Amino acid sequence: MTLSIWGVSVLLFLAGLAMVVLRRQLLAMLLGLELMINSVNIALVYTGSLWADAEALSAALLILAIAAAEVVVGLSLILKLNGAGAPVDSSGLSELKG
Amino acid sequence: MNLVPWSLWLLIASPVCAILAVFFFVRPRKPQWSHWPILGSCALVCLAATDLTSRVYAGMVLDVPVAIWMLGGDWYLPFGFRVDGLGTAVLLMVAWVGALIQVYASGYMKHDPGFSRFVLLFHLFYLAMIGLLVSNNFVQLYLFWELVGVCSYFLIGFWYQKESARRAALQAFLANRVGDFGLMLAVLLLMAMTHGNTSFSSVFRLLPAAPTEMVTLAAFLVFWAATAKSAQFPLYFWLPDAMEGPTPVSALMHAATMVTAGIFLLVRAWPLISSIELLPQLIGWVGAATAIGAGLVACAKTDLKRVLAYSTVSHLGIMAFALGFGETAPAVFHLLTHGFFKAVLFLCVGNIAHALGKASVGVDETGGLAAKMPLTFGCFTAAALSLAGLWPFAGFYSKDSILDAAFHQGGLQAAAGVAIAFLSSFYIFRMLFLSFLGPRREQRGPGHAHEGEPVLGIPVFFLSLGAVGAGWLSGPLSRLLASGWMLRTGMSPVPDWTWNGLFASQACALAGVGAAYFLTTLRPQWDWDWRRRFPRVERLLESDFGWKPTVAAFSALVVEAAGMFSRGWDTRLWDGLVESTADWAKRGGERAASLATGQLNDYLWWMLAGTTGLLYLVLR
Amino acid sequence: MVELVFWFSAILAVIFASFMLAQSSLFASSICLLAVLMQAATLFFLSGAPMLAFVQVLVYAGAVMVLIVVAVMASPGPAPASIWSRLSLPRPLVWAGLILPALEFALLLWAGAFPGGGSMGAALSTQNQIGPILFGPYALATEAVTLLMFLASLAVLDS
Amino acid sequence: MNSAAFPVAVLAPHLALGLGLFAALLAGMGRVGERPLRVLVVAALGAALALVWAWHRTQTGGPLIRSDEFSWLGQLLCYGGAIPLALVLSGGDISAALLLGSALGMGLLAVSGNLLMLFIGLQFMSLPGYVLVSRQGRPRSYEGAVKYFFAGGTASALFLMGLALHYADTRSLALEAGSGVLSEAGLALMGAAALFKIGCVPMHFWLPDVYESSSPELAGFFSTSMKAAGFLLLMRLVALGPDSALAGSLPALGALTMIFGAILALRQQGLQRLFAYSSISHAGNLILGVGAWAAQGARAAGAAPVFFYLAVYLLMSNGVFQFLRASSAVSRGDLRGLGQRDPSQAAAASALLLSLAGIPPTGGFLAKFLIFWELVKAGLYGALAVAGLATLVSLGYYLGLVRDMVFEEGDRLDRARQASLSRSLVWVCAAGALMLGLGPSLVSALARALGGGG
Amino acid sequence: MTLGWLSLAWMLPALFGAAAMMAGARARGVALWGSGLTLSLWFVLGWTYGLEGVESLSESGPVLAWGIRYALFTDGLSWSLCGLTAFLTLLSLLSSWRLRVSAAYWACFLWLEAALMGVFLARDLFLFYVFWEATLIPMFFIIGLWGSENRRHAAMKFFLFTFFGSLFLLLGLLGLVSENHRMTGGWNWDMAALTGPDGGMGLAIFLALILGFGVKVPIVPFHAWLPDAHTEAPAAGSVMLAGVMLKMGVYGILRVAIPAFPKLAWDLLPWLGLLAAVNVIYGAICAMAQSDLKRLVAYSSVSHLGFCLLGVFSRTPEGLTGGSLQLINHGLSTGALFLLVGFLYERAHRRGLADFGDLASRAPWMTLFFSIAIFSSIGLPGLNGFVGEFMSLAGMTRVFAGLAVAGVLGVALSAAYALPAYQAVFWREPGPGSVSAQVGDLDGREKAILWALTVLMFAIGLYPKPWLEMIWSAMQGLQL
Repeated sequence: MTLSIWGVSVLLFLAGLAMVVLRRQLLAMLLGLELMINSVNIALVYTGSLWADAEALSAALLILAIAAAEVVVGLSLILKLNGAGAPVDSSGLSELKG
Repeated sequence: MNLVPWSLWLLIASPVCAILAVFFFVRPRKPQWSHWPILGSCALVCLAATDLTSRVYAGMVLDVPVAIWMLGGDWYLPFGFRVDGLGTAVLLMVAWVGALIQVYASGYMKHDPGFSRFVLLFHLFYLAMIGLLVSNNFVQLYLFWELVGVCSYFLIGFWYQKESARRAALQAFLANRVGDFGLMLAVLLLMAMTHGNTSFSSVFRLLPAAPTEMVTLAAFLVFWAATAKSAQFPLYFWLPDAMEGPTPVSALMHAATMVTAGIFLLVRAWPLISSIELLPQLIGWVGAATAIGAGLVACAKTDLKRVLAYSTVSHLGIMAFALGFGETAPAVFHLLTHGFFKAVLFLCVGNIAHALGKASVGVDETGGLAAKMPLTFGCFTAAALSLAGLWPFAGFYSKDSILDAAFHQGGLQAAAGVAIAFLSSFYIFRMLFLSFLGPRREQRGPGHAHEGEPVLGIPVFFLSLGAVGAGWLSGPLSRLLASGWMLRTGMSPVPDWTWNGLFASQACALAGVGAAYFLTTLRPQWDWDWRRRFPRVERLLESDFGWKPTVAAFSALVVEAAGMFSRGWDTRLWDGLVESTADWAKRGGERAASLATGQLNDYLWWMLAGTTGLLYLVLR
Repeated sequence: MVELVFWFSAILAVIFASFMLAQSSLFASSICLLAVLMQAATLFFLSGAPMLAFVQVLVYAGAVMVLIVVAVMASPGPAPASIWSRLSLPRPLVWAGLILPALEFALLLWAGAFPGGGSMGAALSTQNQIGPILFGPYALATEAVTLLMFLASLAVLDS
Repeated sequence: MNSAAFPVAVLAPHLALGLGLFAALLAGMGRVGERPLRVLVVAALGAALALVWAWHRTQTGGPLIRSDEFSWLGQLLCYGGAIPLALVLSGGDISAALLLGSALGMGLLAVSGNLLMLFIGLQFMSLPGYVLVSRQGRPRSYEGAVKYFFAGGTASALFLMGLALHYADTRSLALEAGSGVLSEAGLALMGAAALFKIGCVPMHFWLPDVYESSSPELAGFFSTSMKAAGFLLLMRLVALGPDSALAGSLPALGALTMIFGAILALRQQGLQRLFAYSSISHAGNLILGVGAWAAQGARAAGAAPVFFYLAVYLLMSNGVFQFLRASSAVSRGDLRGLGQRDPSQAAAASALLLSLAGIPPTGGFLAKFLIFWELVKAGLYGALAVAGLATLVSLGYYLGLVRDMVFEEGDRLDRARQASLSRSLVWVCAAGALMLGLGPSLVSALARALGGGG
Repeated sequence: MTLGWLSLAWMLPALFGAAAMMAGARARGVALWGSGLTLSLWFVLGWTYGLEGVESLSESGPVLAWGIRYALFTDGLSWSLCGLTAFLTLLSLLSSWRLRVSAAYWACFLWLEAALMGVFLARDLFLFYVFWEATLIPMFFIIGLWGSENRRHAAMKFFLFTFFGSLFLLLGLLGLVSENHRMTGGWNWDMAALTGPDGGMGLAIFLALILGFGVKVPIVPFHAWLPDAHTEAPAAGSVMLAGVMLKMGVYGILRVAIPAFPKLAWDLLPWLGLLAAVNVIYGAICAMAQSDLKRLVAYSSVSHLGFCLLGVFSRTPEGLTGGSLQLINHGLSTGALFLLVGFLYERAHRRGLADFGDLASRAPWMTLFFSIAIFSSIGLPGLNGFVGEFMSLAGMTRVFAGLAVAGVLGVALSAAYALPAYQAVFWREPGPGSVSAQVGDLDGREKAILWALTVLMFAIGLYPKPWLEMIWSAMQGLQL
């Protein structure tokens, strides 16, 4: 049982990572970011509940809130970027290099 | 300190004070008077030398350290004087000949713009030569040895505007420097072997205990240094070119005194040289070869000073030849007499050049000078007779003692002795007849030549007296040389002349004179014809049997190799190495920068790779 | 029975995650993400933290996904030629970069270091502690998170 | 709000910053000008510094709090690093609030004794950072901000995974050492996030782009305070497992970072990008310091060289970036002949550059010397050799800049120099860097404070 | 911590440097006062206290960190080198009297003097290293700001190369102190009390130290910076660079490397001696091929420093004392040569051998001083060059005769590069592009400077005993 929960959370984490690394659209990458954080939450909640440790659960709750905050910042940055110039994706963002 | 006689102090102090006085006081104000203090110091030096010689003749031998020159912990280097028979004998000749030549020079160089510089340098050389003769240890001898070399450099190159004078000066100094390489290494080896001693007495005392192959090397290196300074075979090439200097310089340095320093060193270090069994023979053979070779070349030279230069090389060869079979006293005796008559010959050539108003005189510009310049002709003839070794003159006594010993050795040495006797009389009388007797068709004749002013004449006259009378002093000389001689076996006295020795040497000498007379006056054009008929022989003699071109080629090779080495090795390799490390960093930067593509996904991929690496380390 | 539901939602979550990765349109991807988060909520519920599950649904379904959908709608422009990023590294290296961590985690899981045992449905009582903890020992953390969310909102303003 | 849960003494500086934040926002509503806002921010930071200095010995405990020597020294560094930015802050009340927020985040991270608190601190200091970068109004600031956001987001996700793994092993979120492979894996992941923050080589790619896109003074803030906070996080994690894989890999990573940063900086033409890579190189040096500290058992007193280096680097980096702002030079060409145009600035900048290069008698040398000294004591000779090589390469561009400024002929002295606060800040930092060089005794006092009294 | 006389010795020039920096137009006067006062301080201290008294002036403050403390001391060797520094600084400042330069020029020289004094007085290794590197900064600016054509490249190359060397020195010092700690348990940075480990680690540290000091000496493979730095530096700069800064390397070897590894230095003697001999020959050969006067003198310095090394590595009493005295001699003769070349450059802005000719008739005083300096540098007995060279060679012959042969060959070669150059500049008639017309003779100031150097050259050459005794007192510990 434990293996499967942690297995799922790891798989979801890696899916999120793949999303962030492989996808071109910034929003897709943001989704990937969200997925990574939530996958950790699953593992944390399960392990916490195993030892009846409420701290883990409250931590999971706070992490949820932090993830939300992060999405807000991410979305605002992406929208400002699109607003500023032609809508561009991650591969287009390469003026800063060398 | 108190046992040092006043004359020894005066000997050194007076030239030093004279030089400083002239440099600081006379030269800035009255350059044309700068020779008076110098001549005064010459007089004092002659006085001191004579007094020292009489003391040594009376039996006094002085070897006293005066001060500590260098000091390093328990290692120290003394500064001291050694006054013994050998030293004072040569000192006497050097002092008097030097003084007279400096009187002559103050007249000869009066109208030269660099007069005070000349007089100063000349007197500095005089001081250096005297210092060399009275020093009591190798390093001090090396000090004056080098100082003499430097003075000869500045004096040969005195008229530095002339390209030939500049090249001659540099050649002379570098040749001497090659010799000094040998002497310095020898001194270092001797010091290493005798754990820190340098004075002659202590070194010779401790020599038997030293490893033999090191002693042989040191002895050979001392001989190597002597060949450079006394113009023996391998390193003699600088002396003929040294004639570029003013005539008094050639007279004093390159005839009478400086070049004899090499022979003086060999005799001074005779206990070291004689302890190696093969070395004296080697010195003898080199001496013989030099004497004969130089004699031959002298016969073919046209410039008067070049003839005398090669004659000096030849006579130095004779002295070395004498040393070859252990005849140290005759060698020193010949050194003294040669000093006198060679100085006279040079000064006469100087007068001729002065009269003709030219720096150097060729054979075809003179001819028939006897009438115009009787005093010079008289002195020249006396010196020529002495050089040829004809009976009553000084040259006979010293040369005969050497030839006599050579004949006793028999075989090859005897043949060499005969050849030397014949050649030396031939080339000097050829020069005499060509320049003084009736102008020939090829010669332009004396022109308005006339006897120079008295200051040039008187020194020549006194010197010619020495050239004539010096021979009769062989008895007192051998007694003088015996006192303070370092070898236990004592110094064999100068053998007086034997009848059959007399006949043999006079025969050769007269044969030489006859041949010279025949070829110059009876066949006046001969001296010019044979050059046309035997061009190859002329080229051979002109190039000193091919030795001068080889030396020139060798020095050019060294300079070129240094240039190539420096450009190739130093600039390209080391600098190249340094510059390459700089652009190695730049190239590395280029490749690394290519990774920073600016793509966000690449960055994230790299982050992932980094984390995977860390995790791998955990799981390992 | 609880096992069955658990396995069902776990597999469903993974499937939806892979769909999300492969979808070309952003809208579809976000919907798949919502589905995965809902499965996560069910897993919370199964792990004995129903309140958390409820909060998860509330926060994500309610607020976050709405924001994202609006953002997706707001960003105009034709769908780009390919949804994959132009990685300048060679293809095999990229895949290795992704496969290797998976293997490493698999090794971790296989190593069995994880705390096992225990029934799926833990006592409900633990979730009652959340409140006192959040405002007890974790008070500083809660304060900090609220201030963080406030600061995040500043990002939206552009003066 | 019982006092146990909220140790007032420890959190006083954070309160001050929080109040400052809200005051700034209120002032913003009242259309207050730039200058009063700057004064407010500096006052808040100053108050926080004073409170840290005054009360750092009073309380240590608290549920999520662990306030030991590391935390008060860390706070001093973080708040100190923000002051130069505060003095020249532009961007109105929002930027002021964001700056104070970020500083508050660093403070939280410094005093946290709990993994969750670490995560919150990490996010708390990063989010305002992303927004600050986007608000610079420079041509590519949005691009920089987005890159920074996604890189930072991924790093914090990794940190979270590490946290979960560590929790799975130690059953508690407290900052204690775990024994199993899981806790070491957790440490590794959390360490990766910390290494990202300080710009260690494989995770450094974001740093030059962000520094180039942000304004010089902001880059100064990032390179000093943010880096100090990153190192504080790294040292907390390494303290958990001195012989863990993370601690073991530090010397290699540090050496790689140093040489990589130096070589890349050598070819840069843009000055901000050059100093970004130079800050990566210095980070490599610090990583070596932490590696040597870990190799010698990670005792508290042993961390003195790292803290001294951070302090000197704070002055040097802020000084250099303020110089870039004062001279508004963009590429290396702009500096050519500055020696003639503006001798005093050129002199101060040269002093700073020589200190960055690590030439005695500057502070930079003493800092680098202490790190080399630790490497020798820890026996890490390979890393020492690479560090030496990197210092030599770094000399190439530091001296290159000095050469461009001082040796090239510029046009005559231009009188019309706008006397700005940055110019004096450059002098203050240069003087500070040189003074620190003269006092090895400072270092021993630091060591005593760390190891002994506390 | 009470600051004694020795601290004043290096702080005085530093303070005057700062004053000169502020003095603006009057910087020249302030600088002269500063260097003059330092020289007189050196002389007064030496005179009133005598050598033993000066050694008792050593001072050491409290331990700052890990055994590092502010400690100064002096003995025969370091006191004579301090004298040389003060003397040459005064002369080089006097020689650049007419240059139109900014106040920074004078300040840099005084700071350079302060750093050099510090190097020769430092007892604590950390302090030694700080002063050692601090000398680089003023020299970097002197070459870079007031040098000739491609001064920038030369300054960069000089700094990078010497820094490369001092990195090795740093690693060596750190290794030495940590190994010493491992052996004795206590932190000790005192130069005199440090003994290195033996075995592989000891060898590594010794080689690092020799490399670190060798770059400064310079030992041949690491001399690439020297010709450029000397050619491009201003005249006064090259006097300081050749006159004093090259000596820091040999001083370091004498003071740090040999006392810490006495046995190892003896075992490695053949290799170290070989390095020195290569230095002598290599420098002479490269000098022969130079067409620029300054580069020629620079390469001759490489050859002369080779003699110092020969003497020092022989570890015999006469070798050590002779080698150390050669440091002073080389300072005087090369200082004089660089000053003369500087005066030539000041008048005609050219340094090539082909650019001059027949200066003997145009500038007799310059010819006199140049010939004395050139003959002192090729080791004419009676002048100071010979004393140092002969004692070094005497020392090395006793230990390893083969290397002494190379040394004596170097003496012979020195004439081969010096005299052709002398003739090209002073005797040869002016070539087509020559600028001899612009060269006037020396004026009073320049003559006074060169008289000071020439008198010293003769004094050491003819009666070196007092100097040798002073240096010997410092050499007791080093001999084998």
